[in-house]
Amino acid sequence: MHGILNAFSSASQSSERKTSRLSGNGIDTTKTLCFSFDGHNYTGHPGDTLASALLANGVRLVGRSFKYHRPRGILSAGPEEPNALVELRGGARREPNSRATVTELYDGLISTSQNRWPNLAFDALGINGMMSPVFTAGFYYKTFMWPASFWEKFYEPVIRRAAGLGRAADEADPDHYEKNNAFCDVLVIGSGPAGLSSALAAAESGARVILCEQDSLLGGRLRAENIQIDNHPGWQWAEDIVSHLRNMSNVRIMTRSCVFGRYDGGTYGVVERVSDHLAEPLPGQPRQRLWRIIAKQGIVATGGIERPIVFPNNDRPGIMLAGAVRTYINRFGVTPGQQAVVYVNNDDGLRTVSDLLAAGARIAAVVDSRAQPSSQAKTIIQQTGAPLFFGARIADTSGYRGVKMAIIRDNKGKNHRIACDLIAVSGGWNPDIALTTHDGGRPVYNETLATFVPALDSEDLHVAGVAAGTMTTAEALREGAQVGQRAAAQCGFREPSTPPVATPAVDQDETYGVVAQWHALDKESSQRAGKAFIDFQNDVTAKDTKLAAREGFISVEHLKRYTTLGMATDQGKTANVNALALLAEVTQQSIPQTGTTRVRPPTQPVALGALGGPHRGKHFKPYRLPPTHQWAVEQGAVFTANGLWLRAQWYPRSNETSWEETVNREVKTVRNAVGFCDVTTLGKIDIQGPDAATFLERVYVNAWQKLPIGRARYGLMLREDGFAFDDGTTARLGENHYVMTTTTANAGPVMQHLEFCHQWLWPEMNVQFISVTDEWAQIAVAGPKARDVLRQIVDPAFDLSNEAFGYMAAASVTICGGQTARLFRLSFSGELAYELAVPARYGDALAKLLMRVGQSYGIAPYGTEALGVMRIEKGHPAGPELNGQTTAHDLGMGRILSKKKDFIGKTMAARPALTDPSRPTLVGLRPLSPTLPLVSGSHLLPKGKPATACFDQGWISSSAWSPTLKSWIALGFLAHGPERHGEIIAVHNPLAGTITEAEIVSPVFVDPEGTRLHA
Amino acid sequence: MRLTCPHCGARALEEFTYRGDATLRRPAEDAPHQAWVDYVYLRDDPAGYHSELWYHGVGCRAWLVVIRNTLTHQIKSVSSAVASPAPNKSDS
Amino acid sequence: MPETLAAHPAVTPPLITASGLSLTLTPTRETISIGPFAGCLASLNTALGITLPETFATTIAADGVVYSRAAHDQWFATAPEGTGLMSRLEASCMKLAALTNQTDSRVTLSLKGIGARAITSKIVPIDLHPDFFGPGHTALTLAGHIPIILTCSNADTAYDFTVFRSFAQSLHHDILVAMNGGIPNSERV
Amino acid sequence: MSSDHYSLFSLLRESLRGHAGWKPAWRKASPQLAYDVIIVGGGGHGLATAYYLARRYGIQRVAVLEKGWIGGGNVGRNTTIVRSNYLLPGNTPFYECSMKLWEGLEQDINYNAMVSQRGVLNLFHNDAQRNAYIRRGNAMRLNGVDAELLNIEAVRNKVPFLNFDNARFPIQGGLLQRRGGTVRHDAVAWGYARAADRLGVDIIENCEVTGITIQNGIATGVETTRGKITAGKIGLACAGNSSLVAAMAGLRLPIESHVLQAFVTEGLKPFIDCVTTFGAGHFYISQSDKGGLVFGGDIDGYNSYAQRGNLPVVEDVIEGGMALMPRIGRVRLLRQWGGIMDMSMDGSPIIDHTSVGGLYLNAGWCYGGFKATPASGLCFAHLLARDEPHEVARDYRLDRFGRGAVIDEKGVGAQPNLH
Repeated sequence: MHGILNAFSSASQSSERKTSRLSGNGIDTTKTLCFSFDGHNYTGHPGDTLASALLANGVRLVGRSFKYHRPRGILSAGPEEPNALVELRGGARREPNSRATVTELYDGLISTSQNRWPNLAFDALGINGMMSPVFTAGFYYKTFMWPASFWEKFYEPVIRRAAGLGRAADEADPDHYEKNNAFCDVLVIGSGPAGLSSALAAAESGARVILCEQDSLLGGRLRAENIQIDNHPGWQWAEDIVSHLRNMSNVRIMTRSCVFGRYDGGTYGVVERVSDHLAEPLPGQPRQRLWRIIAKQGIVATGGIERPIVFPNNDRPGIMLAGAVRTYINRFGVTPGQQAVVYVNNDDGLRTVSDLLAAGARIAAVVDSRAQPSSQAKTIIQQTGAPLFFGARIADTSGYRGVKMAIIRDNKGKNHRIACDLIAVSGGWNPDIALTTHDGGRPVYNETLATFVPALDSEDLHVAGVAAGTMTTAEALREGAQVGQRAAAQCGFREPSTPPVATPAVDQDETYGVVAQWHALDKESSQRAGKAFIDFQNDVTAKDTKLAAREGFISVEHLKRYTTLGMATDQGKTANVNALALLAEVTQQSIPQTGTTRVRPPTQPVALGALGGPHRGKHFKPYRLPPTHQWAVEQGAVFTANGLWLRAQWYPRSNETSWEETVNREVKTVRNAVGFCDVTTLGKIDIQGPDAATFLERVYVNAWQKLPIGRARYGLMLREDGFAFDDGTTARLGENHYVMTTTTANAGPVMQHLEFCHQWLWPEMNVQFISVTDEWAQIAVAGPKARDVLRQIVDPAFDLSNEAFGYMAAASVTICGGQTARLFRLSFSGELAYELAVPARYGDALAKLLMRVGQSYGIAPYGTEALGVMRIEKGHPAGPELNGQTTAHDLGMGRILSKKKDFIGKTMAARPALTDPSRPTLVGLRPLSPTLPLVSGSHLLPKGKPATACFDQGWISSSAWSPTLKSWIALGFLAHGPERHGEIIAVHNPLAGTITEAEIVSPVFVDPEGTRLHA
Repeated sequence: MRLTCPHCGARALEEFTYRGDATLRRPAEDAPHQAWVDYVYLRDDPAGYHSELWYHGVGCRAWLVVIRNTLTHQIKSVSSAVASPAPNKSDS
Repeated sequence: MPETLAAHPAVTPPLITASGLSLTLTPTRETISIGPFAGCLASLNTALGITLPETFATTIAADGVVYSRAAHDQWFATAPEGTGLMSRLEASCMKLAALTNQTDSRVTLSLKGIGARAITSKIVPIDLHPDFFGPGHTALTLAGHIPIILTCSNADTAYDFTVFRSFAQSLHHDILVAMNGGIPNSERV
Repeated sequence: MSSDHYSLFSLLRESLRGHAGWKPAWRKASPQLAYDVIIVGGGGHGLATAYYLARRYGIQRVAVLEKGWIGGGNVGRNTTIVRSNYLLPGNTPFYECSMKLWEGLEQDINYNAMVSQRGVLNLFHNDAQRNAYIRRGNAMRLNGVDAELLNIEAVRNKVPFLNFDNARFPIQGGLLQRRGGTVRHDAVAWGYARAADRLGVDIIENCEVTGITIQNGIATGVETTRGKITAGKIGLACAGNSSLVAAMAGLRLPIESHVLQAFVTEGLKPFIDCVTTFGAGHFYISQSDKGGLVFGGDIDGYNSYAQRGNLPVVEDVIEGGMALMPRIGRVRLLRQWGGIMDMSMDGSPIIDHTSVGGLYLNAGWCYGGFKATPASGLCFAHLLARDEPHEVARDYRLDRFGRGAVIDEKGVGAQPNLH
């Protein structure tokens, strides 16, 4: 047991020891890079990962575990790393939980250990290790319940502070991300022997191939192993193939590109680390790029992930996966230890012995759990003379900040204490099959290989190499070529008559010969035995598994969730299969009976920035700019977002001190003189065809057959469920020609609705639709002087008089001496008003012209706020009233529902709950004290009743200060509203703590007779 | 998921808008109330092949009838709604 | 009498370069949508003297008018401004199809230069390989979040983005960002 | 001696003896021939129903039949949020009932489900949204539910790192329910299971219902992969599989099954204290006690039983996240998953008897079933025990669609993928 005392006693010792650098096939020792870890400066070389560089500098202690804060080193050499997580960079670019094993070294790299306090060597929360008898799996479900209020105040803050790993950056991510789309016939994922040979075979067949490699270098395990292909080192063979592929025009090779997910329709999510290997991206360059690759066929050649073996104190720095040890030696030229114990249950792990010796390390012992030494084992031992324990296991280890000793229990049960600074462990390999299961596919257990292999039932996905359970290089090369050809053939590319390249020869015998050994624990582990970790990062031990099983959490999903096994940043890549095996043992089932948990994307953690992409900040969504936008900017307008549109909200003048003042002035201008407003954003749909009128009858509630040419009419649409959907005016321009307007918000949905009605419900109707929203710059000119202003613009041949062009008239006109335009006599403000439409490019000029010719009439532009005030003054429903929950009756328009025809929503609008007379119905409200605001969202309760829901009779939908009436006014919905005009009601706004008395009035506050409208 | 629009070719999901069950038929105006309630509200919601309406809104603006497996997301067919005869539930 | 109205560009600046590519606002062409009425397609083809393309590719008529498919049941005819396209179409096929002026509805941004395909691929989710999307091919699709009509004017090096006028400035920004992001290493240009 | 009552004392005692004394959280029961009530579905709602039947209504011959492992549906794959910030009269009292049950849950069932009332903040970005939230907040207050309207300064103080200054849709303020928060989702299933088990309920896993026996219009039992079981009453609490199980009784439901994806990042030191929802994009987020950012957005929008979704929605949700919280750009997504949502046609649930005698339905929870778990269990238990709706679930009737008495919070109509 190691606790706080141990931590103190060894705090002063330094375990750092710089090793001399060997040559490695992936590094360039002619150049030196500087970097720092926890404030100490070190050097490394191009091609190094942070992990290899730390190891080369003798740094073994790199992190602390999640729960017990145990000292941890580097376990792996790849993305599966559970322990060596650091905070990378700093400031706004701080990247928590970065795996040192896949972090490419660059000059000036800054890294910091995390989840420790005050520092890595001495971590006060190491005390959690002493508390471990209490802190078992799921202990928190059993306590912290009393008193109830203490959870948020005390227990939870303590737990939250102790939990978590690294710290997210405090500022906005300064880097740019972009997205990209790519298409291919065959996507090959992984560039080890199987991936390269399948890419080559598919490409030679003529298929369009994309080869994706997560690593910065291609070659996969060929760079990690000391292996010869065709008389060349494997990595050189790989480079030759890559050069060949690069010369083929049908091949795209992507490095630093992780395929993180497989989605429907051959869609693969890929993240490319464009500039993570630099201190910061070049100007304009993205940090990362999200690729959406659409592939007809996918080949998973992702290799495997080596398993640790579960033994007591198997988590100390210096205990590494055997394959990782070989990677550090062969690729990076780093020997992770000088005195090694190699602990295996298979022949593959024994390669480590020769590689370590070649790198100058001493082999303190070889521990092979298999009962009999394999021929491979015998050969290696003969060649190396290393002491071999067969049928043995590691019973314990010691060394707080780094392993110092292995206690080996031989096949007779005798313990041997072997000093060492490195334990290389191989419990066998698990095919990396995540991508084969994202579509819900479940892998199958293979007894011979003692692991899960893909069970593919897919026409567009293939697996090759270790990922398929093919454990030798020669077989992987052969299988890769076959699969590559098959995938190309599925895309219609015939197999070449001769194999594209002769299957390369692997110049050594490879055997695997794994015999499962999941753990090295005693049957009845004593209380005092050291912790045997299954999931390193989340500190899940063999004991936790047993406890969970004892408490009934024997379904594998329950085990995972109860113990948090496999839920850390590595998603249990090195833990899950061992855990299943232990659970199977505890529950006395077979491993297949125990089942597996579902693997989910992403295969590796992906930065949110990359998934979010380039649309950030002010460019989160596109802008739609009305034709007068630039002009409004020049006028100093204040803008508001209306869906995607940016609209002028008001046009302040320099002498105005508040927006209210501006809006009041704009309203008064319209009511007393003339104003104009860009209303282009309203949807406009051109409707033509012999059945156009009949079609309008079906989609609107009211009648359309008799609308004369040159006239417009208000129309209300329902959804098929009988509730109001949208409204607007539609004008008849010709015999079979109409132009419909919609609300700004519903322009798209209405178009979709019309297309639905036409294409699906009534395809027999002869009618055509097209949007003309963007075609016309449409400007409302409103106010008593509107006609006077228009007379300055509209060509004189057109008679603008009230008699000739009355309310709701529509016409094609010319303006400015022949410019085509459309004129509608429509009014949202209630004043004499027109909407003048010109081709969009002239909108800007029209605004300028209106200002000039209108100057003598006192013209001014007005924004959406004044527009809103005036429509409330006139009682016109808008978005807050047409909120999808109201009926025609609620809106006071029950009488326009035609009884003579079928229309969308007619039948369902007649249901009892929609025709209930007590439904809240549109009313107007005026406060008894005119200056007391009526707040939208307030509820309406009878005067004098308590503020409880049972007296709630309605609510305010829109409200405004009316400069015309010099009073606050509001529209709202009130039960039996139309019958209650004159009644005083209480307007409750409990959020603001106010109750205001208001009179129920007609919703039309201004000019109820419509005199001004018809002027 | 990708849909092969009969007009535009294979396109990504974000170009389309979903509507739902394509086996429903709008009742006559005078059909029994329950027929209307069924049409607007009740669904078979099968686990397996589902005939459904999609709108290629940013493409050709065609409404499409897609037969798709709700368990696997596999697409069996995509056809133009205008050209589609009333889909027969039994063959989907 | 007031002066003639001046046209205002939908996008500024009208020409910009980055990463060796150019993005240009192209001159407006008169654009008329043609929506054939039920059963009129054959007569319409006769009246126009062409076959309206069934695929998304442009067809150029003898008089230089360019026809392209614009929806499942609509086509665009375009011609240089001032050539009276609408009048000509009204004369030949007013009874056969809905004709709607779309000239000001959209503008076209032209991306040109080595690597134009690579840049376009960043924002357009369709396969732009010249075997599938060569010169004259069009597609109604998305550029990022914005609906566009994409036309290939030269394989690999020139693409036209036709976009609703109100979206044009946003699209311009998005294309420029893609240009500034450079050409991915894995591209062959 | 075994430890069955959970407490700090029992935990310490067990820690001294290797935790040998803990009993299984629930028995691995085998089906008996007959029960008073069978609940089909061992998710949160089914287990809660069984618990309240036994605890509050004295009906203990109850079986919960689960085709897989309990808590494997939406209670085990949600974003853990609880709140009662509803607008419509049919909903607010029900969800407030649920909130009150959450507040006493752990002591009630003797299980720490980590009910954390850290607050739920809904942001608004324009006047129309603000007004809609004022209306909602006031409806909550009139129903006795806590609600506060925060202006932009108050939001800044509470969540200072949001994108206030460079936003496409600037934040104007928010509606805060302080009593809202999160609950450790799996623990809800396990806690109810354990408590129900101790009251005699049989929780039967790996027991899939394959048929519903109906005689003369009355449901009398179920056929399962573990044999026939007869029952006085049968309650369906099958969430995403409701349509399929109801079809066994010949019923069509006003439900479509859709996929909703959710997401979690790597663990981080705490920085997000309250649940926050973006009003201008599909994104809401909280941070778990373990440190992961748990977030979600909109449903994919098509019928699916596949329990997985697609990339466009992933991108859409995270794009929203980046727009709201640009500091999370370098935080990594760890895992995404998908669950089946029983999307009802008005976005509100159904707790009612069906047209088949003895067969009761609890369904249509859309993507909001987790927060409803306690009240759903209580109200379903009430209905099963008393044959009349609980007072807070009176509006959750099946016939509301025919009558037009829909409870449509979003106002989008009979279009489940829009709710």
